[in-house]
Amino acid sequence: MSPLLNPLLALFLRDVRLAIRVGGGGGIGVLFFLIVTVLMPFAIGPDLALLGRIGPAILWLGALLASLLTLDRLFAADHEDGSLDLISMSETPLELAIATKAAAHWLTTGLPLVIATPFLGLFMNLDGTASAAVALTLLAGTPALTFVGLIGAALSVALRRGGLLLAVLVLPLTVPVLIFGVAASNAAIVGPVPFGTPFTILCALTLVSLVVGIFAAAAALRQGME
Amino acid sequence: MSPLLNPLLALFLRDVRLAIRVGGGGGIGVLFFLIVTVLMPFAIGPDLALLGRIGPAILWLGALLASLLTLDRLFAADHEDGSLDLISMSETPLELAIATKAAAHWLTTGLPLVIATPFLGLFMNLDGTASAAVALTLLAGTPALTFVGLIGAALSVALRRGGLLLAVLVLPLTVPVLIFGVAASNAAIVGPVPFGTPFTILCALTLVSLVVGIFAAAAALRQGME
Amino acid sequence: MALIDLANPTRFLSLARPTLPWLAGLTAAVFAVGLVLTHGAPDDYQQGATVKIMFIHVPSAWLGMFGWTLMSAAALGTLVWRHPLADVAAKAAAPIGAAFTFLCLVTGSLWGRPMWGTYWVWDARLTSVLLLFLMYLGVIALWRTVEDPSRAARAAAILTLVGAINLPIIKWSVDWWNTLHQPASVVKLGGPAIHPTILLPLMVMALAFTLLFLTLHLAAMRNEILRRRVRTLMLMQAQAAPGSGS
Amino acid sequence: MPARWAEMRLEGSGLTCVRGGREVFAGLGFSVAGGEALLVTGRNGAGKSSLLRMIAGLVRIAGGQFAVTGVDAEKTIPEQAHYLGHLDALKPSLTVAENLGFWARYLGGGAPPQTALATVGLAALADLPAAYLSAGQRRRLSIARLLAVQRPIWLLDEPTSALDREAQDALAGLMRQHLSGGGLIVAAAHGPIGLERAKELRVGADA
Amino acid sequence: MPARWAEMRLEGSGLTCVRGGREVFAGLGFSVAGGEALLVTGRNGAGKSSLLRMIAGLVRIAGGQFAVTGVDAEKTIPEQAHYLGHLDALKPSLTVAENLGFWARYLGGGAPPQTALATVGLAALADLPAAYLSAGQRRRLSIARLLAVQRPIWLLDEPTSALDREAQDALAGLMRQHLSGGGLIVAAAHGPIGLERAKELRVGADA
Ligand code: HEM
Ligand SMILES: Nc1ncnc2c1ncn2[C@@H]1O[C@H](COP(=O)(O)OP(=O)(O)OP(=O)(O)O)[C@@H](O)[C@H]1O
Ligand SMILES: Nc1ncnc2c1ncn2[C@@H]1O[C@H](COP(=O)(O)OP(=O)(O)OP(=O)(O)O)[C@@H](O)[C@H]1O
Ligand SMILES: [Mg+2]
Ligand SMILES: [Mg+2]
Repeated sequence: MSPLLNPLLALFLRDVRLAIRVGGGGGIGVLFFLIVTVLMPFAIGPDLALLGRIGPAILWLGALLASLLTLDRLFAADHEDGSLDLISMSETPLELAIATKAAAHWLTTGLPLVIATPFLGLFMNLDGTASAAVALTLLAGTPALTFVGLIGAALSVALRRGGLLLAVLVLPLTVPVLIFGVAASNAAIVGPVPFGTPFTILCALTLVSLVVGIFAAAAALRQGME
Repeated sequence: MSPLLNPLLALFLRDVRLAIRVGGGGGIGVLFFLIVTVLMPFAIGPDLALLGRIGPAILWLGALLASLLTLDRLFAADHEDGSLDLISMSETPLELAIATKAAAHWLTTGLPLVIATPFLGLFMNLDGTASAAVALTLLAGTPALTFVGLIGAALSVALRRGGLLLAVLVLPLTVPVLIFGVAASNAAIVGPVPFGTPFTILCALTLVSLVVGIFAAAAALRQGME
Repeated sequence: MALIDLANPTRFLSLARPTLPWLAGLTAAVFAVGLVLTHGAPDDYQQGATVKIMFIHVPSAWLGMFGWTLMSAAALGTLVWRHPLADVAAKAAAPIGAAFTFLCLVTGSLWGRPMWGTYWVWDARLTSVLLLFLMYLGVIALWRTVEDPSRAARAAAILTLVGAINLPIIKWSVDWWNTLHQPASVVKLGGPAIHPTILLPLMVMALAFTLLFLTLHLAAMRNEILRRRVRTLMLMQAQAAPGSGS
Repeated sequence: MPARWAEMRLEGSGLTCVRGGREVFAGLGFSVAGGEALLVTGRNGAGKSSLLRMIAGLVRIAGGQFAVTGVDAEKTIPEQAHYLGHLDALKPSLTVAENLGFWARYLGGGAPPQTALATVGLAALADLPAAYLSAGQRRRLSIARLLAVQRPIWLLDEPTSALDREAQDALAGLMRQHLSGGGLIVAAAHGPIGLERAKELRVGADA
Repeated sequence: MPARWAEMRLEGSGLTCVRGGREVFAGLGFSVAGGEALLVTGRNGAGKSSLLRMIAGLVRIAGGQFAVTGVDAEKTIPEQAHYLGHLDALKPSLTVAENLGFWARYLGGGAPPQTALATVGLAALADLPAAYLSAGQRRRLSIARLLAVQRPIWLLDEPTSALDREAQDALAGLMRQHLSGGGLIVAAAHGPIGLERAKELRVGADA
């Protein structure tokens, strides 16, 4: 195997393995998503029409919070046990290592959210098309959340502070993703805009956040290393 | 001063001081509340009538998340630096120490949420009465969130795992508080139930969670001490 | 702390000390002129005297945005040149920019009450200002939670630059969002081109606000430098004291 | 120093310690009287720290028991003991004086904190946030806690770590003073800690 | 061992280290050739660990510079160095073999991990999760990393800590072998670490 791919594959497999074994990763994220989404009807009341109308919004918000709040240990854990030191001493560029970790995080946290969405759609009184539309937009949009969240995760290493601070820093940055994600879902459900327009923008946002997220996170980690 | 009150006062002052100085405590909680509440309209859409209708629910959910997510370090910080060892070696009963810490947490996190509510009510298109009703129910209900959250905070010390796990453990327990909190607010705003009925139940829930939360947290801490 | 680190700030302090009173005086003078001109400006035939809110509202909106621009420039200084004064400039600008943004929000919603019948609508422009304000709060929280200023400076610089990229995206997405759901239900002023009787006082007030921003910023920078010196002295005291291991 | 400590005696018998599901030691016994010091030694992982934490009530007693006589019968052993472990129980954002003051008030202080700070040589740093302290200074602040609150039993886990020569001598002086006042000390250490006539308890059968 | 290391030389000159806004040391210089070991000594807080981390590229160089000659010119110093610090870079939920295997693959492994595990005496524990290891065993696993991936420069921060007598001797053997193969070692230590003819670099002017 190529001398660059082999280390990255090793890192990817390790992160996926850790997420599965520890159980703290993907599982907790989906559970949080589930609980937050199910809490909404309790708060809003059992008005099915209303729930159906704001269902996509609620699913997106839940996914947003679940993605960001599971991200805070992404680099912090590697920093605290010294792995980050060794990772930065290898020939593999830090940017690629970060992208690999992000991919593993998305696979173990983002993707389960997408898969859980159709089931949660039932609670929200969404029909098949609507659920599928939300799931599709989440499939396109959760990577953007992960990549934007990377910046916060890297900052929280530099700051030696995690948890809510990360969410507070990153949430305003995710507003565009949220807007176009919900807009695309609604476009597919009720119109009048064609689904394609906001969906294309959503995909473009994901690509932008991929680049910005990875480079900003690498910069933050390098700066934080002291 | 009485030999029991003096240590508790010292603990209370210390915790308040820490929350104010570090800035990571109360301030971040309110900021998170603010951001989560402001995010809702982005997801749901700028429909003022709809926002006004689900405004109390959104404010309650935001306060719920902000309370619980700031709680995870309540005992963990004291555990990690060894303070908890010394606290458990004093003559002051652990239950009283826990209650004192909860009071300090509520004062620095819960109360600011209550104070911020009327301002956020403006964004949610709530009128004066509605904002006041939500603030009042939060005043009565946030202590319940803190006390229920205590259990999660103590468990997260025992399990050496923080963050989202706490939220996942505790969120289901907070459902009754959420239901009656929103119900009381809505009763005050649109009726038809009189405000008093759900509000009384909310206060009762707070009292119950006070007792249950403190004793369960003390038990969890004792078990976790090994 | 190395002496080199203090060299630059020292020169800055010796420049700031004589400049500050003059700048403050100039600010007061321009404000006085501006207030007189504002008083002389005609009331709007539709809005009455409330139109005068504009003389505070518009300059504070501009300066709220100016604050982030300044912080972004300082962030480049921090990351690229590692200039200690850039850290200080960025940290000092954040609360001031946030204050002007807040002022814009407050005056805007006070104005909105008579104009639109409500304090707040989820209009595109208002919403993007609100997000700017929230991002200011995030940066301030970041500065406050981190003990070591140079560490905080670099983290805040990265966040500021990412925010600078994101702000236009927010603005544009919010435009799109709002027009999708609520086309043109929001009343906007603007209408006819602004009359010179209003434009002149507005410009003078904008100048006064800019001077106020600069005065506050200079003072805040000075305070921050002094605060860091106290911290350095404390650290040196700890190093020199018994039991420091030295 | 109060005379009531003179007749004190701390005993442990048949002690078993289980950590993480593994038995660390079993059937351990010891006895220390007021004015005496017990030095707990043994290889790494033998269970020295665990024994101290058992006395302090911080690790569950899997078997055996402790008994203390000659002191305030209403208080448990942990309530009469000082525990100085690897963690400092300091809050970085509080000043040195605030940190010590808190513990003095919480644990029911004796001597005024200022005196204790002066004794450990930190008087000049009283208003400095604890974040700025070096490892040795943090350790000194922990020792000040032993002085600010009077308790008859001192449980010290490697007390000389991070201390420089001079501070080690000062600590030895404080320990001797505590012993001559009738107090007792149980200390875990890998080497000598400056107490000449201490009994030794070896934990861990082999090595 | 590859012959290309024979002519290696690592030099540092005029090094200044600033941590947390304080200058830790300034104007430090040293030079080590392949086959040589440099022992960094000094009191607590003098900056020994900081110097090692500077070489490893983990702490910013506030002044001065490093130069390395005689090795692969395309790689930076950190990419040619092993750093063994206080942290083990182990994931508790992965097994011993998985932990070592990951680092071997990520850093571009040489010898098969099994051999390295056998050398440090952990072969029997290969399938145990790292969470169950004692401090000494964790340290041995870190040392196995030095063997599983071949790099010419070893940066060792108090390498003997947590090791028992026998493991210390084994480590000394490994270090001698590395030196005789033309590698170089920079080690920070408070006492002897079993290398007789090591140069010494004292950090911190006084004491
Ligand atoms: C909280 C609510 C409001 C916010 C956040 C807000 C924000 C802003 C901002 C950011 C600008 C500067 C735009 C630029 O120059 O690029 C601005 C300008 C202006 N605003 Fe507001 N505004 C608010 C409410 C209002 C209201 C209620 C009115 C009057 C009906 C108003 C009238 C104006 C006018 C006349 C200008 C200057 C014209 C221009 O340069 O476009 N604003 N506002
Ligand atoms: N928190 C814990 N959970 C589970 N096992 C533990 C824990 N702490 C220590 N142990 C185990 O208990 C045993 C005794 O540990 P202890 O810390 O008492 O040893 P020690 O004699 O103090 O060693 P040292 O000389 O390193 O200080 C060790 O085998 C260790 O692995
Ligand atoms: N992460 C850090 N941030 C700020 N200052 C630090 C940090 N780590 C260490 N220092 C400071 O840098 C100085 C040197 O620390 P270093 O760890 O290099 O010392 P050392 O010689 O390795 O000491 P020891 O013998 O205790 O290992 C100390 O004064 C310490 O307080
Ligand atoms: Mg020990
Ligand atoms: Mg060191």
